[in-house]
Amino acid sequence: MLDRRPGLRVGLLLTPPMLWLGVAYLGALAALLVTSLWTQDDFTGNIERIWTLDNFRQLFTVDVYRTITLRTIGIAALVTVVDAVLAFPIALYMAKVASPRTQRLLVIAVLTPLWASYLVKAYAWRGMLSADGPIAWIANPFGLDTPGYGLPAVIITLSYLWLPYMILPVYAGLERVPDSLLEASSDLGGGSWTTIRRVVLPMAFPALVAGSIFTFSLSLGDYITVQIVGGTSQLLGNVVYDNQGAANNLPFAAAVATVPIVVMVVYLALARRVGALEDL
Amino acid sequence: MTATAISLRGVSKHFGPVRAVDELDLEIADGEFFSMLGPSGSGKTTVLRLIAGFEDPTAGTILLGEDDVTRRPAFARDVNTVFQDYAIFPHMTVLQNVEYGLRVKKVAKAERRQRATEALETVRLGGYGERRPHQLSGGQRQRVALARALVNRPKVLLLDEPLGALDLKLRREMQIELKEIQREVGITFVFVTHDQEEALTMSDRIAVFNEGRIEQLATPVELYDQPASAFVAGFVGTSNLLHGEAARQVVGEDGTFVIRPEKVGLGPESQDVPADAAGLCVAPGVVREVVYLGASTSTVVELDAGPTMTVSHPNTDTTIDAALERREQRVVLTWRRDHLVRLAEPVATEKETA
Amino acid sequence: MTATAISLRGVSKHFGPVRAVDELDLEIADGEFFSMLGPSGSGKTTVLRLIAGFEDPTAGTILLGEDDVTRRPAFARDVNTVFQDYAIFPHMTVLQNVEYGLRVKKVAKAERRQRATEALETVRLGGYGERRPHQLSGGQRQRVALARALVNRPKVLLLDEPLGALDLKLRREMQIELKEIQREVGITFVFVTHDQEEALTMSDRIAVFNEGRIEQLATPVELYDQPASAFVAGFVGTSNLLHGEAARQVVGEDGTFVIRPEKVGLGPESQDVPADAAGLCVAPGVVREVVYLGASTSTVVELDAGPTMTVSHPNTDTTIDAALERREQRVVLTWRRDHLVRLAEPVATEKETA
Amino acid sequence: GTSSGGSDGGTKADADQGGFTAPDVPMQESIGDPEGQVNILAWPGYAEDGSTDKSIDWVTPFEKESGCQANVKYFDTSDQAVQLMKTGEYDVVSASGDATLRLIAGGDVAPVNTDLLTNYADIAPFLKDQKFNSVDGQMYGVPHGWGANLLMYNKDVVKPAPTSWGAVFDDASTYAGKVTAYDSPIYIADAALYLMATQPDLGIEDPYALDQDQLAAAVDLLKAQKGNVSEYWSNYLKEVAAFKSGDSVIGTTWQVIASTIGDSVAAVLPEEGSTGWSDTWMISSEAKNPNCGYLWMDYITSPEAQAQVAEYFGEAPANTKACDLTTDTSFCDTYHAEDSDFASQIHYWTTPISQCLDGRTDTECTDYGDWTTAWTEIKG
Amino acid sequence: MAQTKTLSRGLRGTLGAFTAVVLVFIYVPLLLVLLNSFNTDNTFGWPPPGLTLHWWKVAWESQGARDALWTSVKVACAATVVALLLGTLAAMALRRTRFFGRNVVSLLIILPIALPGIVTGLAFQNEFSTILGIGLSLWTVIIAHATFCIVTVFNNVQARFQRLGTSFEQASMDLGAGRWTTYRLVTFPMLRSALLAGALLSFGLSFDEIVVTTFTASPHDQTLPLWILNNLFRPNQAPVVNVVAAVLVVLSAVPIYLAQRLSGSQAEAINIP
Ligand SMILES: Nc1ncnc2c1ncn2[C@@H]1O[C@H](COP(=O)(O)OP(=O)(O)OP(=O)(O)O)[C@@H](O)[C@H]1O
Ligand SMILES: Nc1ncnc2c1ncn2[C@@H]1O[C@H](COP(=O)(O)OP(=O)(O)OP(=O)(O)O)[C@@H](O)[C@H]1O
Ligand SMILES: [Mg+2]
Ligand SMILES: [Mg+2]
Repeated sequence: MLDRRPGLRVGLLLTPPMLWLGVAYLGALAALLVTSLWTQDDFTGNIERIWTLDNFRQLFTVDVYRTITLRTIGIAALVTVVDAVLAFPIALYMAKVASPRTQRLLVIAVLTPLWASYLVKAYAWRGMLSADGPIAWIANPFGLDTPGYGLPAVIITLSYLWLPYMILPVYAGLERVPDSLLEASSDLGGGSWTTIRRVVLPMAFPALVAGSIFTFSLSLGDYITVQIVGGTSQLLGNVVYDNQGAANNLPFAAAVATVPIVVMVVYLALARRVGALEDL
Repeated sequence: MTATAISLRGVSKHFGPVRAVDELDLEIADGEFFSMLGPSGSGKTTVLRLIAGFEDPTAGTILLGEDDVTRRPAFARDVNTVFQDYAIFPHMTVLQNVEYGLRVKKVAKAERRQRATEALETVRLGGYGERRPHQLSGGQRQRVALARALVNRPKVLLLDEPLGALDLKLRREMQIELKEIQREVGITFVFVTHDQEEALTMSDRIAVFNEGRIEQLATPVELYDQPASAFVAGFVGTSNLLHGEAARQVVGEDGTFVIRPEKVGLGPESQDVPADAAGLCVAPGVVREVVYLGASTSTVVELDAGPTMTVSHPNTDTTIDAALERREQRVVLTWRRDHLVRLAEPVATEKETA
Repeated sequence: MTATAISLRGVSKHFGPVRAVDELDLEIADGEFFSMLGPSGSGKTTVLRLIAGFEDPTAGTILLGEDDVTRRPAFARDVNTVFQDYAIFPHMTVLQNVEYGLRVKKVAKAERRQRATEALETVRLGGYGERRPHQLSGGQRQRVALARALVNRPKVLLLDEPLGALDLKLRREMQIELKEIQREVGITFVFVTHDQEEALTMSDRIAVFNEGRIEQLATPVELYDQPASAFVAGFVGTSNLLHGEAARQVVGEDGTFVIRPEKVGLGPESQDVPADAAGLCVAPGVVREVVYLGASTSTVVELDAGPTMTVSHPNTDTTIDAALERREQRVVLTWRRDHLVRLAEPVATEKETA
Repeated sequence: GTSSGGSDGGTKADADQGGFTAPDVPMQESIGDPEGQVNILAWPGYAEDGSTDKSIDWVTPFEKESGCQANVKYFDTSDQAVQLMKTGEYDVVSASGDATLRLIAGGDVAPVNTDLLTNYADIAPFLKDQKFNSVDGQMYGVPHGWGANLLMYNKDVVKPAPTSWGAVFDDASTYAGKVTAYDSPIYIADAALYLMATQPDLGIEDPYALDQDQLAAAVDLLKAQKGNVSEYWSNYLKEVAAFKSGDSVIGTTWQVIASTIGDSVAAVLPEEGSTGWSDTWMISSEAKNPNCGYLWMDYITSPEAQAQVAEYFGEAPANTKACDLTTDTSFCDTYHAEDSDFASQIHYWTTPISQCLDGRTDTECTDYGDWTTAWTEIKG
Repeated sequence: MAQTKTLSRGLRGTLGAFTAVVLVFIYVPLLLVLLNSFNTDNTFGWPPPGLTLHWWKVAWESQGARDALWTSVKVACAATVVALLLGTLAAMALRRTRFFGRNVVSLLIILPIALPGIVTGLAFQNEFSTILGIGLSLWTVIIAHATFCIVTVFNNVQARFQRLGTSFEQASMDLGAGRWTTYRLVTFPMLRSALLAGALLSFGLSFDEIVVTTFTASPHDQTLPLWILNNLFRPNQAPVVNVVAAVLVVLSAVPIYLAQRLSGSQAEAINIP
């Protein structure tokens, strides 16, 4: 009877994941948003269930939050662009140039760093970027210097950390582009660059957007890397963390947390329009 | 038509142990409609891809006109391809697909729009410019691929089974259309097909491929009437093969002979045939099967001499019922001796008689 | 052959606005070789999928034998399908593929191995059992699909263009093979094709589909000789259509008429024809095109009365050169009045004359 | 209960002692049978069980001795500690002064019955009954250890040796881009401390009691400093690495960091005095394992444990008897463990609240929330 | 597949060189980690003053690291199993249906990975301890991890379904196999490599997760990243952490390699996220 009632079957299949995500996860998010409308005793850190928009008022009126939000979005965007620029040629090489054997090795090579701890990698970059680190060591003889700790370091480190999350979807996306399309372009007189610009890139674009969801969202919420290599800078994640983990102001933290939520929901909505969600 | 459009000289292409193309020599004349016919895996597509520049030959030289293009990339060769799997760009509209070649050649927008629209009309897709490829049927996609290639007015157009997915009616129409287009634009067509009738209908010359080599290269008439081998005889049209003892008995000579079904007459046994007179061959037998083909009827006769022969007659006067009545009856087959084709090579192990 | 294998009663299938199948009534007899012929998108595959149980009809009832199976899932119907895209399981060997149906029916290992091996031999893939599907050519895959279905000895076998990807030679061989298999096992074949010759050759009865409906359901001979509509006449074989003014001039009557190319005689203008005598139609014209088809030659003649007509003659005696010489010359066409088929409906907007 | 106030029942009260009345939380009267386990919330290094380094282990002896299995969770900042204590998952916590009052006021911790702790008597007197660990003379915990936020500099680079916090504030530009500072709102107190000495007309009495204007002055000072700061440090490793590599040459530090880096740096107590921390073991008001909790508090303040912790962590032990047990005999001297003069120059971290901790009643002070916001603005 | 002649020789060379450079960029920091695990000094420094095996010995003897590793493996396995189950179910449900909520469902599945970990962690912690009042435990970590792992399985399975179409299952049912038999003999084997890829990524995501874990772990439970976090801030432990990280990198190549091997054709196998 399941065969005759597709609706029922879909319902049965969908119930467990939807219970899990809809109730456990969405419920948690909803509770968080509700919390953002409460207030908190600054001293004891106890939440007082008084409805108020004060948190949002503060968020929107104090300049520094706007600055931080824009900076964070800017960094996330930059990291995404850097990763896209780095990932696309590699993915293209893997999907369309490398022999099957090399392809296999490259996939391993790209996946492996994911297993090294995030923290360790961030600290490794701290070492790399240090005034007496390898980068300075190599750059100094050429009259150059390490970028030091600060926003450039944050961008470098985040790009490094999330690069595999960009390479893999783009690679998968390029694999799905039939060779005959490249050949058709070439056949019609398109040189390598034209083919890449007019055929490969547009077709890989959803995959790039899919990858960017990872790089963008991971950067948007990061607060640890900034602490490690960010010098004096702070991002939205730090504000959330400082207010929750540190200042213990859960309602305000929740209010700040709505910013990345809104940004990501908008981002996802845009991504969906280019069909990227299917490609993730 | 004297100039040469394409020359392959000693071209081979090996994929690991597979010799997809094996020391091929081929000259295709300017403006010619050239077909490549052959069973699946015989290397037709590979030859096309070598000409287009998608594969590097393992050995040999490829010339387009006078130019050695062996090492030249695909985009620098003045040939266009209609792909076996269409290869329509899914992210562009039909019009954008057709415009693509002009666009990368920096043709002005107005002109390329106009030429693309014309090309679409040529392939009867006038109003389809704004559609997306996924909104088209298989046949329509193939026609888009055709328009996309034609719009560039290349010296040579390579077509890899462009009509394979169409139904017979549409295919026939497209055959005529293609042929007309080719005459109009006067460009060289290199056409891959595994449909012999298609090849016979359309081509100036046909190369029959087998295992990476050309078995015979000839005009349609030559190919059909004078097949060079049993393989060609069997692949191009239906053919009856006589050899060994059967040949001795029926033809009266040693050797391997081919006779086409439509050249064989069929009469009742009672009929009086002037045996061996007037250069006629005569062979009695029993009708085993009668197949109605609409325009014609095929009759399969088991000869007393051993082999079965297929005889074909147009359904002009005889009704199919009369033909069916002959089933399991004894008949006499007759054909003119000069319609027999003697094959050079022995038939070896092949058992093709159908 | 009196029992009914499959009945469709008022079956419709709509995909959104598309009426893929439109109120279809159909009875297919036990042991029959039943073909569905029609252009792309006319609903053939959909009917097959309805019978197999992959689609639920929007309306109507489907019976297998006496049983109403409308709501029964695919696996509980005693039919097997050879899919248009083969659907060979890529993760199993050829043998495992063929064994699959027996395996899920819990047939003992030894028996199923034996039956699978036999089935593979039937489709001439004796030594291929251990191969993986990706090591096979298109034609071989189709034969695996056939063996996989046949091995279950179903009451009904549904075949969706099973020979579509094969070259003509192999296709002809497989046609004969299929027909033989069908006779041997005596099961009902429901065969989808868009190749009219294939349908005519193999079928007991043929349904011609157009836009989700059956235009004509008849035996091959009826279909060819007595097409019910211009659509059928045009789709099954080449046909010449005469209507309106041309019909009045040539036939001498109002109405729409069809005459098949092979029924038309062609002679020089000088030839003296007893006009209208002995039930003959006569029409003078100019030869516009001569197409060599190997076994026959098609001549396209533009009648003085207006329309063009295609005439087909077997290449029995005439050489092709003689035929080619006729190009652009005046000729006279003649045919027997009783070979003319008068169509019931008017031709409406259709312009099919090819 | 012995809770001191209570009649007015509010969480905010008179400013003269800690600024508030603690909620009424009962105090434990005796230690019963151990529950078999205890959940400990500690600064990293306060409760080592040998899992990181086999030789560093004072938890295992406790487990053997008491029969309580110790589950340890570490936190990075006081704020996190407060946050985690609110979950009620933990029995005891090593709270710094900037957390203690918040925990007390929030009713998250219970008063500690010091009579039940055998080692309490040996704790340095200057650590007992402080503003940050007691309310109305009722101890809410047992002191664990303390330290100062010293001024550290790279001896090769920074010359002459600085003696004032001015080196990282008004004179910070001398070492622009090589200055470091602690990454927490509480660092505002360091600026306030400096202003207290250099700009008396601001009227800062207590670096943790700043009114709007005083806070604004501190914020300005810190904003000016930021231009010269290479990075804010929040953990041990970061600062050690930064000084070793030369990314930072001067800034606030802990003694342990200076000792780890070695001779290339020096750590001094500047003339203005310094901020500092004093950690207190407190017990949760919702402790599920109160008996083991008391056993732990007693154990961890024993001379043996104190010596090990102090040396491993790098701070002055609260139990002065520990000084005889350290492997490095000069340890207590280095850390000024018994030096009450030194200790008196330290303004221990405590949480700023709106009632001014310095006793002013004519104005509202800025609370920790304001400081957090201010800190966010300073970092920009 | 691969090695298309369409791209010019020069471009192919350039792409290869670029790939090599980026691989260097990827691996140099990891080599630095490895090198520092032999560093006599206990902080990152360049060049290292001397080399020693001391940290490897300490790491080898570190019960805490071993326990944390085991905890992480448990969490990652459990989260992966849940993700496999829920992700596959969701992919199967959305496969052929075009019902109105389809987009909502796929958005919901993507949301946990798309929202920053700090939001997810905060939300879960708030839910578990404040709203539901259930204590934090390994289970809460697993629940949180599984939530953001579902998407990896879901996407892989969905992509595979899309590529396969439905005809294989129809062929199976046509040959008399019921739904379950079809799943067992046809669907599952053809999904296997997609599931494997999804599981691998899911395992990796969970294994290295720190933010959400920080918020949802109870004091008894220390996953490896938490252990690393704690130890990085502790005197003399940074080099030990480097050892652990180096070992992890090397060990991780094994499951990835095996996964690719097992899945047979590698073109099929690695449709990672
Ligand atoms: N890229 C390749 N790698 C390995 N073998 C190949 C490749 N391309 C073609 N082949 C092999 O070369 C031979 C010729 O293939 P080709 O595609 O030219 O045949 P074809 O005549 O076009 O057949 P069809 O009619 O089926 O299209 C076949 O045996 C095929 O398996
Ligand atoms: N799943 C589907 N969803 C929407 N439309 C469909 C679907 N399946 C078939 N159709 C439409 O139904 C019509 C009939 O399709 P069907 O596949 O039965 O044609 P067909 O006769 O088998 O054609 P072909 O010869 O090309 O295989 C077509 O217009 C097709 O686009
Ligand atoms: Mg081919
Ligand atoms: Mg179909």
